[in-house]
Amino acid sequence: MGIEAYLFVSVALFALGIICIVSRRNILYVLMGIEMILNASSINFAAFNRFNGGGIDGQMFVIFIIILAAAEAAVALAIVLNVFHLFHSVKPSEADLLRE
Amino acid sequence: MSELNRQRLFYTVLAFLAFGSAGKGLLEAGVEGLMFSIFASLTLGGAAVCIWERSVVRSAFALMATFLGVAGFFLILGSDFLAMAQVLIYVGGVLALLLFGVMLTKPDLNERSLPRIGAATALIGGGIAFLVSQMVGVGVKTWAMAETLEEPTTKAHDIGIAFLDPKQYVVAFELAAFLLTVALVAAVYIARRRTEDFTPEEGQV
Amino acid sequence: MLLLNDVHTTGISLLAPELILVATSLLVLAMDLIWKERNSSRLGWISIAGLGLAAFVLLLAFQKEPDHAFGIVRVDRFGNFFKLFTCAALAVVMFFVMQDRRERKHRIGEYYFLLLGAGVGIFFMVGTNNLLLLVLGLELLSLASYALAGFHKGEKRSAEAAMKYIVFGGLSAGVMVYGISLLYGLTGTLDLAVMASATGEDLPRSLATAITQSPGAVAVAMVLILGGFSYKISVAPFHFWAPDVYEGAPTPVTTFLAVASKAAGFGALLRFIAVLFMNPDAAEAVQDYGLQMGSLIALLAAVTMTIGNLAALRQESVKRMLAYSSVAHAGYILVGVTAMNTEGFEAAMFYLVAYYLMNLGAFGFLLYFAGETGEETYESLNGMGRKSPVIGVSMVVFLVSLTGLPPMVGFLGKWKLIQAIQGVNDGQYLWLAMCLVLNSVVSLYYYVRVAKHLFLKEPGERSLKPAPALTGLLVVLAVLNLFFMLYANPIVEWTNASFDLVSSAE
Amino acid sequence: MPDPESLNPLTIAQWKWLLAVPLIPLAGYVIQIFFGKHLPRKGDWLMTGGMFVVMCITVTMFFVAYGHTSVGVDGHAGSAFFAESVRPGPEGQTFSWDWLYMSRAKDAGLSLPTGLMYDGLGAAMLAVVGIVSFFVHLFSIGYMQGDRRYHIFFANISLFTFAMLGLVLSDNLLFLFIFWELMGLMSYLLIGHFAQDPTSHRIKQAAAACKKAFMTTRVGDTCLLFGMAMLYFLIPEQYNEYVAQGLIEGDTIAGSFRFTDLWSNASAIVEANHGDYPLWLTVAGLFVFGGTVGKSAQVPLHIWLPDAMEGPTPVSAMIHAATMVAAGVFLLGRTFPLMSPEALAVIAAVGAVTALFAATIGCTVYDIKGVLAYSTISQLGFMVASIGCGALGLVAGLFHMVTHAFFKACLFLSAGSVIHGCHHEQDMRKMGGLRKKMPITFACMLICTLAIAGMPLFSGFYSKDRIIAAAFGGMSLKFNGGNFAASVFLPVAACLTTFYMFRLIFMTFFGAPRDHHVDEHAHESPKNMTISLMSLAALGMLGGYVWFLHPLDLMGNHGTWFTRMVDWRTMYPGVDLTETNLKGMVGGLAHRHGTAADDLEHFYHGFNPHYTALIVSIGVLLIGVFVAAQMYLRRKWNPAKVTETLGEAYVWVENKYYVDEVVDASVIKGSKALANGQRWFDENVVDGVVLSVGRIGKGLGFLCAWIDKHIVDGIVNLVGNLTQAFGSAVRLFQTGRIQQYVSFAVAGGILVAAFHLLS
Repeated sequence: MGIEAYLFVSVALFALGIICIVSRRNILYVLMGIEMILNASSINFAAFNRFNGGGIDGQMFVIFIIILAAAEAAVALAIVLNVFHLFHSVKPSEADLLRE
Repeated sequence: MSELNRQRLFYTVLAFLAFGSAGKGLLEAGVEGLMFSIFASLTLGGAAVCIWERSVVRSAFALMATFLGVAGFFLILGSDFLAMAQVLIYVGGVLALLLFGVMLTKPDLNERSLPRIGAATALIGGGIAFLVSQMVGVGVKTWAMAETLEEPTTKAHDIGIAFLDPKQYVVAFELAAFLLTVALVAAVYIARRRTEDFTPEEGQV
Repeated sequence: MLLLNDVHTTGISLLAPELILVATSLLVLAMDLIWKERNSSRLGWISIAGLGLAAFVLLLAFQKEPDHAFGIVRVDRFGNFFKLFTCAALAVVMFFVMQDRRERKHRIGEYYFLLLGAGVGIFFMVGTNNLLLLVLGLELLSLASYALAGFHKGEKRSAEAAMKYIVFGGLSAGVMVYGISLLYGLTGTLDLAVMASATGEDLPRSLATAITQSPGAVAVAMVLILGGFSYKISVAPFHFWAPDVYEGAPTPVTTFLAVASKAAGFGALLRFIAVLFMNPDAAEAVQDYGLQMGSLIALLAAVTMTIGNLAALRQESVKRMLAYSSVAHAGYILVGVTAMNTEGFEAAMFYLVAYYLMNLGAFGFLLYFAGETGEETYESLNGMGRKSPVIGVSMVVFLVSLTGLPPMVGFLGKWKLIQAIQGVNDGQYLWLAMCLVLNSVVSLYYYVRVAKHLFLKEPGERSLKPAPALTGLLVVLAVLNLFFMLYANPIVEWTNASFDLVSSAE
Repeated sequence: MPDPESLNPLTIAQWKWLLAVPLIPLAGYVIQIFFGKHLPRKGDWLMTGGMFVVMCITVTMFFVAYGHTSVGVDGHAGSAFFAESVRPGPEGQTFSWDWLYMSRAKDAGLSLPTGLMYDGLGAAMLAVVGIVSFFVHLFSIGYMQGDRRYHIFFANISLFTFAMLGLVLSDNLLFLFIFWELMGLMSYLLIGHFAQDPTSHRIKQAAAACKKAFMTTRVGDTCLLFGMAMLYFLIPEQYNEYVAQGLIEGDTIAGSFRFTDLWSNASAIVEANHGDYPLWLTVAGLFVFGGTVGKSAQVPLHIWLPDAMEGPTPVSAMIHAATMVAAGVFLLGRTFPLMSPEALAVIAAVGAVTALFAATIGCTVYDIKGVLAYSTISQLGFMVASIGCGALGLVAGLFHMVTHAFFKACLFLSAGSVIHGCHHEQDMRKMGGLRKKMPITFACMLICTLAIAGMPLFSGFYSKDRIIAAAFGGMSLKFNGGNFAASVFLPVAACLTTFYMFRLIFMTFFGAPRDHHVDEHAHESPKNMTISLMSLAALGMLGGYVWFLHPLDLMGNHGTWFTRMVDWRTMYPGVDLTETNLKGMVGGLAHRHGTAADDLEHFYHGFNPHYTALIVSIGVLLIGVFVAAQMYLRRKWNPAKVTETLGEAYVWVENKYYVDEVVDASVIKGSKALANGQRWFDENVVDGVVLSVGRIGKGLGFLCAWIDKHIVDGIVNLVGNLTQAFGSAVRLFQTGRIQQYVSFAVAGGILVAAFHLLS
């Protein structure tokens, strides 16, 4: 399989992630979409690492992406719980005090 | 078409696509192709189901399929350590965290998601398709990379050395540690509930 | 391998400022657990002392030649500039925290810890050519900022701000990482300097080859990475979060986001562009591509400043007005980036310093009045200038400076930007200079409005409590605004000396 | 032209000490203005301590500079001291900074470099300012005790000192002007000190006085600004023209404010012009002198200075001794090579008239500070007239500026001590017999009175003697109005000086107490005040000639410390004064002895005006003391009868020659009349024309109005509405819903990418 196949998968995953963020009316889906995007770039890194003749940079980046995703998920979830506690809703569109 | 029928149709199409691509992969590139097709189907199918599903819990489990599919990619790309980390941290950690979120919040059961998904897919999909056409280069070998690959040489051992080698990633490693500390403190601070943090009128509206 | 050999000792000494910040932050966290107090400034002073120590070490290291530490950290005067800037901004922000009565009811230790953590992130973000470390630093900054924006966790607006920030920030981080993955795929390295090196030995491909062979992929990667930076510096069309988050976040945090975080974003962006595209030895294709990026950035700059100013016109909340104005200022600074030459980048850095002086003052003013009146609208300022003339006059100084009128340093900043842009490519960007001037005229309207409410409206019943320390800081900032207009050379020389990315790129 | 080696004899460390001199009071000001109220003792110790440091530095640096000089043989110039921080020194050391430059390259575009200049004159002046300022600060601690705006007073007086120190150290005219203006502003604030104090009973007078001082000196400042502009633009123009003509060798030059550039360029122009000053240079010089007229209170802009007595007495001491008025004379010292002989004649005339004019008024005033104020104007007239008399007088005038600073500061502080002791009574007619109650004040005041009167061995003698000698010398060299006025008026003014000063002494300290109430309360001032008095009195006595330098040379024939440091032959490096400035002065003599300088030397030695001057000055001293004693001490001559004898003349003098009234009637009333006339013209002539034109244009107007209303307004409104509408449209995107933001951002990102890909 050539690199284009992997690229296709990663781009598709990237697009799905953005669609997920934009379309679902639940803040948790936004978090899931972000995970998808990060996974898409993970695929890229791993694939490019392999196809560019080995080395270690790409793999290292993937590991750090995983760490970042975990950290971000933790903070995001705390914030989401706080918002839910205050607004009694998981809809991002309900929290629109700040606008215009 | 009823909601149920639409869902059935969606899953049927997905399954068809998955089997089709798997078969095509087997025909074109042998076992590796088959593996690739399976993992691609798992990844993209999981993501599609995740977006499509009404229930948050099911979506979260569909996302697990995506994560596992990506882990599979890591495997066939020769990065077994990555695959392991992906399964452990993503599936075991991040997804569990998301599930906690699902359980701690009250999902909105009246969400009608289909029309919005359709519109968003059409718009964003169109835009991204344009970008991809530019990026991958239709008909031109813009990437010019090897078609067949040698055996991967990097092992988990090398990754461990790279983490601690003062000429490679030790700073990034330590910074990641500090980042996790900050994230932990931040998450704990935000999530910790104490009565004195909330004046009565602010907390209850 | 873990013994303290030469690599470790020199590396550690080069990383001393970062280590000092980390140590200070951990000390603050520990002391907070031990003291468990709320109404004390002790932790704040510890933090400021740590920042001062770091700044001192940075000042000592200013004359040193650029160097690498631990392979991926780059220690040079450019990074030094932004690190010093960060120290100064953080110190003022912490001072604001100590001054703001509304912060007192919250546990304050985490506040300083998160600010210092964000500072560490900025230090690594502006001090590396390695994209991995850049992303890590950026994420550290972002994570701390998310929590800071939602620091008033019992308040709806603060919580909402944090949510919006993390959604937008997470998306942007993902987008940027994706772009970086493409760039990595195209060149096979994560190091910007290696990527840009003309020969491109030891690489699958150099940037020049990538640009000629797959221009589409490079363009997409660049746009995605630029998107990540644009979010950080709130450039259109990635600015939508900024007004909401700025308004909802606690005022000291808003100050931090508007000044330190934005400057850090600019620091990383300037380094990214300068190292990749402005190396005089770079291949022609790379330099041409840099100019093409310049025209893209010009468009972004024009759109950003216009949107920021026009939206600021119709705000009722001073804080929100300042938020939009900070968006507009990001557009102004981008003008310097557009020039794609040394002079333009130095002008942008100069403008950042001016921006520091005037924006910190404006936010300090807001902090004072919002703390006194509990409101942030124009109406709440009515006649306050007459009741508190020193602060009122200082605010007028900041407003004049923000508008970019003489005799304040803001004028000099805009002047330098226009001077840098007017000669580029035979006046290709004259329209941008015009746009900048027109936007300044528009901005006059809403800045003057603050002064009008302060001095020309009848004052209400409310009396003001004096805040001598804050007043002193504002007066010092106002005097500096004037002073650096009259005697700008220290800053000019500092910025000129600090921009050492192009000449010394190995 | 001295060799470049000697141009920068100071080390970098010494330059830094010099830079600290103005910065210490500035830092003190900043601290004081913000935190002074909260400091213990309201911060007076801080400012005074700072000034003490400044004094130490200036005096130390003075001796460093003094050590670089040596005395010449037979009155010829020895080696001079001149240092300029911008000029590279022997090791290539510089200590300078560019005040303003805009582009990346320092040389391109607008560049205004500045640096420090420290020469003999600057060293002397800096030390004087440092010393006097410190003692005034020290004195103020006692004198201003209990003032409501105590801390503000200290802050302001510190900034005032800063301005003067900066002015002395400036190496270019522009910075001198900046500090000059700053000093004007500070004098405004300080003279009006009591105007801000609601409990003061002299609010209105103080407010009027500070306004008057500010506005009057502003006239002079405007002149100075004109002069600066002329020098900046015309000197390079003329110079480059001469270069083009081959009259001057070398490169063309650009405009500059630096003194060294101004001197050498101007003298090169004069040399190329066969030793004649071009007319524009004379005009420029007179404009610059206009600044001096305002700042140094020369006729007719002297009117602000007597009113400035409304300020607190320490401020008066500062203004009259070391800072404000001295700045004008200092400016003349700095710009002397630019002054043509014609301009010098005007300067001499103005100075001489001022000296006599103010001295006569001083005889009639009863306010103790008023006498001193007019005496200051008179002494300034001496200095200016002396500088107007040419090169020898230049040094004498500057010397007098230095000695005068000491004894006038002491006199003012003594007067302040008297006023303080008498519970703020200023009228001399209510004093008397204070000698025993205030012995220290009396002794100090007597010493300084002797100094100002020109008693031999007191400092004033050495400078005043030289001034009169210079006037005589200039007169016999070349007759012109200025020299004539100087040589006639100055001795008379000196005589009157003695008279009114002793009148002050006799009325205040001798005789029987006149006012019971005042006498009862009179007491000696506290220690910190008397220490200042005694120190300054000592300097007033010894400052002119420090005996230990040449113990047996009481006449100062081998040069005093000042003439050793400041010599007209060497004080302007790059300028050969003998060939430029002096040629016009000795023109009539046609160089009998070689150069003009030789003529001058020969003439002075042949004529030796010193002895004449010595006899004259001792003579006038004795006359003045005798008359004063007869009238006010021994009461042989009744002052009232004298007044009656003088008749109308006395009334004129008593009313200060009606200058204030004249100014009021001419300038102020004139402006009003002019305004009225213009109004009449406006109402009757212009309106008539306008009306008729208007009627014709009315029809046209309707058309225009229609266009305006329907088209122009439409466009303006459209633009405004569009802006607002666009603003609203921008706000429309800010829906508050985060997912919509993300959508917009993604859409925008795709557009950006498309633009980038397709462009």
